[in-house]
Amino acid sequence: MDAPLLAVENLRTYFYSRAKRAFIRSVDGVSLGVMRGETLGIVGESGSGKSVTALSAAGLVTAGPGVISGRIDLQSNGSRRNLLDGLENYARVTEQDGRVMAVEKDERGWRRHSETLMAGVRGKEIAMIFQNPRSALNPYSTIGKQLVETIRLHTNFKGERQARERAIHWLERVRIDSPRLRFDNFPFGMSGGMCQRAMIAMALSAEPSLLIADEPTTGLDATIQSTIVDLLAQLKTETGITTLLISHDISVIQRLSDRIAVMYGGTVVETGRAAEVLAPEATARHPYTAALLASIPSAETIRRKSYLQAIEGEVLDTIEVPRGCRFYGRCNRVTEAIRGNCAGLEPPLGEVAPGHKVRCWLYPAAGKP
Amino acid sequence: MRRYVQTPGPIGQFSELSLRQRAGPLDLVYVAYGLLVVAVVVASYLLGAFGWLPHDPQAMDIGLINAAPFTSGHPLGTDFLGRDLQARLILGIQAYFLPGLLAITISVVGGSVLGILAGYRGGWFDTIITYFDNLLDSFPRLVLILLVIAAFKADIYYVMVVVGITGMPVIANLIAGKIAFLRQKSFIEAAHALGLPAHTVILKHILWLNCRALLVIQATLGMAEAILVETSLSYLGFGVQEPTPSWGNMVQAGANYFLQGNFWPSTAPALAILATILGFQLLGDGLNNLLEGKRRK
Amino acid sequence: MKFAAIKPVSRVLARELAVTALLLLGVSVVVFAILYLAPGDPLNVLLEGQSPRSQLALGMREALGVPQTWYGQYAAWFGKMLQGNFGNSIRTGLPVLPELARVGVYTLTLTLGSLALTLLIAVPIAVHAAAHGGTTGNTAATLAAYVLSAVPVFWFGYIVVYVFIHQFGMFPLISGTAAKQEHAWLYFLVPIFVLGIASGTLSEMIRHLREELSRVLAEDYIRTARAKGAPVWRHAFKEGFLIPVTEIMSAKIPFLLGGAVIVEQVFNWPGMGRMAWQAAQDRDFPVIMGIALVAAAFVRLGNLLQRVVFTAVNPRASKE
Amino acid sequence: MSRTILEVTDLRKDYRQRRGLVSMLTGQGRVIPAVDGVSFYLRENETVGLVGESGCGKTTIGRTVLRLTDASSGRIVFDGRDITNLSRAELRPLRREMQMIFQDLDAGLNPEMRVRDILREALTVHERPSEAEIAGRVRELLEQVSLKDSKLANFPSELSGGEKRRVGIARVLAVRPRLIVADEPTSALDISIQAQVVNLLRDLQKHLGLTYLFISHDLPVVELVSQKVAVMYLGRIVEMGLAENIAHQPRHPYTGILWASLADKQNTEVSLHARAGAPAERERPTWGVFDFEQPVNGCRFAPRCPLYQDKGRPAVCTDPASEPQLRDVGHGHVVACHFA
Repeated sequence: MDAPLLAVENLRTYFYSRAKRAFIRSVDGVSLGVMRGETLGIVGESGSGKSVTALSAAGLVTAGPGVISGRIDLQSNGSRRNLLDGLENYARVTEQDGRVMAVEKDERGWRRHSETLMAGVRGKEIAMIFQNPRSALNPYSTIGKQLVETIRLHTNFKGERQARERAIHWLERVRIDSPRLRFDNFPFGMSGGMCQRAMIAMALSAEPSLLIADEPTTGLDATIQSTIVDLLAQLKTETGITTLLISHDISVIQRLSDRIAVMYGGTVVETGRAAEVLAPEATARHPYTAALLASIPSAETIRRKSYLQAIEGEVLDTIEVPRGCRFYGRCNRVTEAIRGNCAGLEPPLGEVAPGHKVRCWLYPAAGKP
Repeated sequence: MRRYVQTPGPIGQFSELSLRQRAGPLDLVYVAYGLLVVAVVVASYLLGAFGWLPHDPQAMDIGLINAAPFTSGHPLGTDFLGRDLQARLILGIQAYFLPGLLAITISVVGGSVLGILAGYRGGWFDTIITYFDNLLDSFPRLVLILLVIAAFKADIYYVMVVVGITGMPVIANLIAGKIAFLRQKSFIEAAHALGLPAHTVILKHILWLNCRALLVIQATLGMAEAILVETSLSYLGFGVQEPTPSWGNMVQAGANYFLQGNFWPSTAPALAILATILGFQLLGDGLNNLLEGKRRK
Repeated sequence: MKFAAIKPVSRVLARELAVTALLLLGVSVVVFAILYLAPGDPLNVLLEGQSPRSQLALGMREALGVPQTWYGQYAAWFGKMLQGNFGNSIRTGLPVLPELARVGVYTLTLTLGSLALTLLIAVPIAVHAAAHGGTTGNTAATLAAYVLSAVPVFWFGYIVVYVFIHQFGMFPLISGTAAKQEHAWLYFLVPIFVLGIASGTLSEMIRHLREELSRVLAEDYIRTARAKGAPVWRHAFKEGFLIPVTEIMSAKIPFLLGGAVIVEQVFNWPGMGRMAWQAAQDRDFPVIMGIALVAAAFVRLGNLLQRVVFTAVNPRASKE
Repeated sequence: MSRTILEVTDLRKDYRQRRGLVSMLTGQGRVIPAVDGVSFYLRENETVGLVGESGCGKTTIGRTVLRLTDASSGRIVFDGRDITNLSRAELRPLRREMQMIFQDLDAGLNPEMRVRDILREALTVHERPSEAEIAGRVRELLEQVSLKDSKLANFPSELSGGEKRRVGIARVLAVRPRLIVADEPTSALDISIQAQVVNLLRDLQKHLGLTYLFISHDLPVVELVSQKVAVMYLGRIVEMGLAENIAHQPRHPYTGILWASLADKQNTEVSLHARAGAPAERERPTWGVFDFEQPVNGCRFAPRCPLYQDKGRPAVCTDPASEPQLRDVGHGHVVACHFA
């Protein structure tokens, strides 16, 4: 098997909350791999750490007190580079009982080093699209200018006219009607769906190896969401671009992903092939994944007008992480046999079928990671 | 290198955190200094009002003119006529204290009314009040005051009415902004839907619960403005006249001796102005960061 | 599409011009109201060039056809002003408007010069603070700006004057007549320096610029710029720098004009501020009235320029 | 069949866009018909779902029927009483009967008030209960929305999204309403919390006999909770009927598109093939909201309508004189389309 294009290993991203004087463990030991040509979908609720994982990979977490550790390996042009290489030299973390107690950080050095690591990667190798496309595009610049800027920065189309033609080509690829007119439009006055198309065009125009799509449909109307999902699906077959897709919307993830990672409380609780993880009749499945799927009204639920199977309790806040399984407090499938483990010991991510891993004590295989 | 520390023990709720933990370290220094200044000003005002002064502020000690601070009997020295500076500085507060209160009362009351009309009623009111604000902002305040002085008379209360009125737009805008924020959060509509009468919504929910911090802050900043205007005017000779002391006319009167090298008689009131205005401004900004800043995130 | 986008901009500019005219009309009403309400009948002095009413004067007024109602008086007064007749100074007897034009240049130099100086100090501090957060250096600079802003400008002027006399042996108090002396430029620069440093606008300017730039740097589209590897400054410039700078410049003009009254007094600078002071002393209301109107016009002009920049830069402005 | 609690007839709500002094004085300005002639009714203890894209006017309907904003024309009858032109004072006692759950989680939760005070205020708006009664009612409300006692001392900013929503519902229940307009009650919440809230709302309906006007763009949820569903497009109801009929046998092409877009996202193969080779999609800048430059000529859905294209652009669809009206196609199912 090939080495993955992007390999994330034991990624931890902590933020410091000034208000609470505590560290928020947004991402807490995540390992993932994205193979060349595939789409990996990360699904989870707010606070699960899915977006922060993506931002960490794109080197966009340089905010003051953020700390990142672990490895993010990017395979590009035959060589492999760790996007977090040497960053740990700029921060000293004091831990106690596995908890971060204090961080000393040379913020300027960190930022400078991070910029050096990401130079030539961000935008070029890794391109990104965001949620709320209308605010993600620069409102003071035309769509065309923003595209041309990207193209001239990252591709061989350096000339003004060449870049312009290329930009219009990309606007056509994302099926914006009358691209030559849209070229001179400001994002203001364009619909959300149109802005997201422009955003996608801008990301792809750099011809990146990896596209990170962070909640690409959030904040759009239902009918527009489906056209954007269509477009992404179509571009995927046309260009074969490797994608890391982040969404809270299971249907979007289901539609676009080859493989899926389900995140909860800063960790991956289940990962595997999309068809397997989300299959209606799946037997081996993390209780959280199961409950999440049951939260959405199914045809059956609607027909019988029965109650939804809600997950009790609140989404985990990642400041105080429980000692055992993170989902233990809300889990409805704890058996007496495993209760001790669930409460006191975090389960490892164990393989229950080839390529399908679950972080749960219910599955004996999980004991042997 | 910067250090971030997790609070030991269980992590508390936001409300359980002390004020000290919420604030930036400088804000507390600002506020502490500001409160100290306010206390000193109020105490000095009372001393002056009741005539409890360390010296007769008009008594001239010809043998001891331009005395340096810490001269026996005159802890802050004397001026060019041998008058005790400490007593005159304390008495100088009379010149701006009550007029300043008048000015901030006018701007707080007027600003609140305009702000509520603009934000709560909206529509016509909003447009008209915007124009009114722009109109007031067109005049340099000091020029408008000089116009009033020329047309009427050099009376500090006339001046403070002008200061009060020209201070209204800022407060009106802040309150209208606050209301717009609450409206955007469907807050006002929800109160109506519940059946709360309009006056409860305006007085209790908007003004008292959500705007009180803002009004205190603006009143504090308004006092700094009033002091600035009063001292400037008495410096220009339109305020309190010699021999009654005001910080502004003290600077002016001492200025002639200043150029001969006798700094103190004009520097002492100047430092008093500096320390006081700085105090009110830092108090306002510090409170703003403490009370309003927390809502930003 | 491009063509369609140009038309609304001109419409917005026309609107701004109309608003400016309307506000100037309002300014004249405010000034008129003050004069109308003032004791001693100053309006009549303006309208007919004679002093307080007596039976005789009333009769004469009728004969001269001077209007009695307030709106008639306003119309007459305003009509005269439109013809450039602001009346004559009571003290000197000279027509006000040419006098104002003569001294206005000095005030303009002083105000704009000090505005430039304040910006020169405020911008680096604000940009550094916004980009790097609160470092020791820029915290100290911000604190220093607070202190400077609270310094009474008249006293600060004396300090500077003192330093000049004792360090350079110069007496920069007669700047207007000093043009032929050595280091004439210094006589010009000292008052500008004093007003720029200590007018009380410095700390507000720093705060406004820092807050706006920080806000913009946290916007989604700046994150997009970083994600695509583009220089952040190129994207933050318009909203994070150009607009707030013009905004604060326009907002601070009235404060600087007010400060000019004092600084001109300290330095004997022959500008409008000093003239205003003199006029207030003498209750020379034709002059002070003229100054108030000219100053307000200046403020509105600054505001108009700011709106022009804003409209030109912000594609949304022309559509709203 | 239970009695009608709310009946809305030919409701219109125009927003007049006035900006600046000039348009204010001349009284000119654009008129935006946010709601353009809508009629429907609610029976006691039933739920009617109102669906449509953002900007279609569904929230405006909710606000207008509660008289939070005045209708431009039309009639609103609540429990047999015409409330269209009641004054504010006359409306106040009626507020206990009809309430609204707002989309914004913070609505009604004054950031400076503790949960206890928020509930106390709601309990004392319309009556003067004793302290003991208040305490009892607060406990009851907390139980109804399953919220812990310990939350009473919290400020809204200290609550999670789900808790805020529960407090907001408790606040509304405090006045014992009969009709609740629920405006996107779950859209600001996480999926797992959404299910909790949907269950809670259905529970409350069962136990308290509530009537809901359920406004949402979340189609499966609407289908689950509603007996009847109305589909809105640009200020008009284009189709209305029993929930299962609307979902599974839509007659209006727009309803079809709405439901298909949901299926689209989930179903990989079908739509990919269906869409492959489709022409560059035409997406208008003012997609789904009222467009001033394009006055309504005939059917307002025609510019987006696949049926219009398939039928070779029949003239009747764009004839200004024949805007399609709602007509009954059986079983109380009404559709506004020439070809339904």
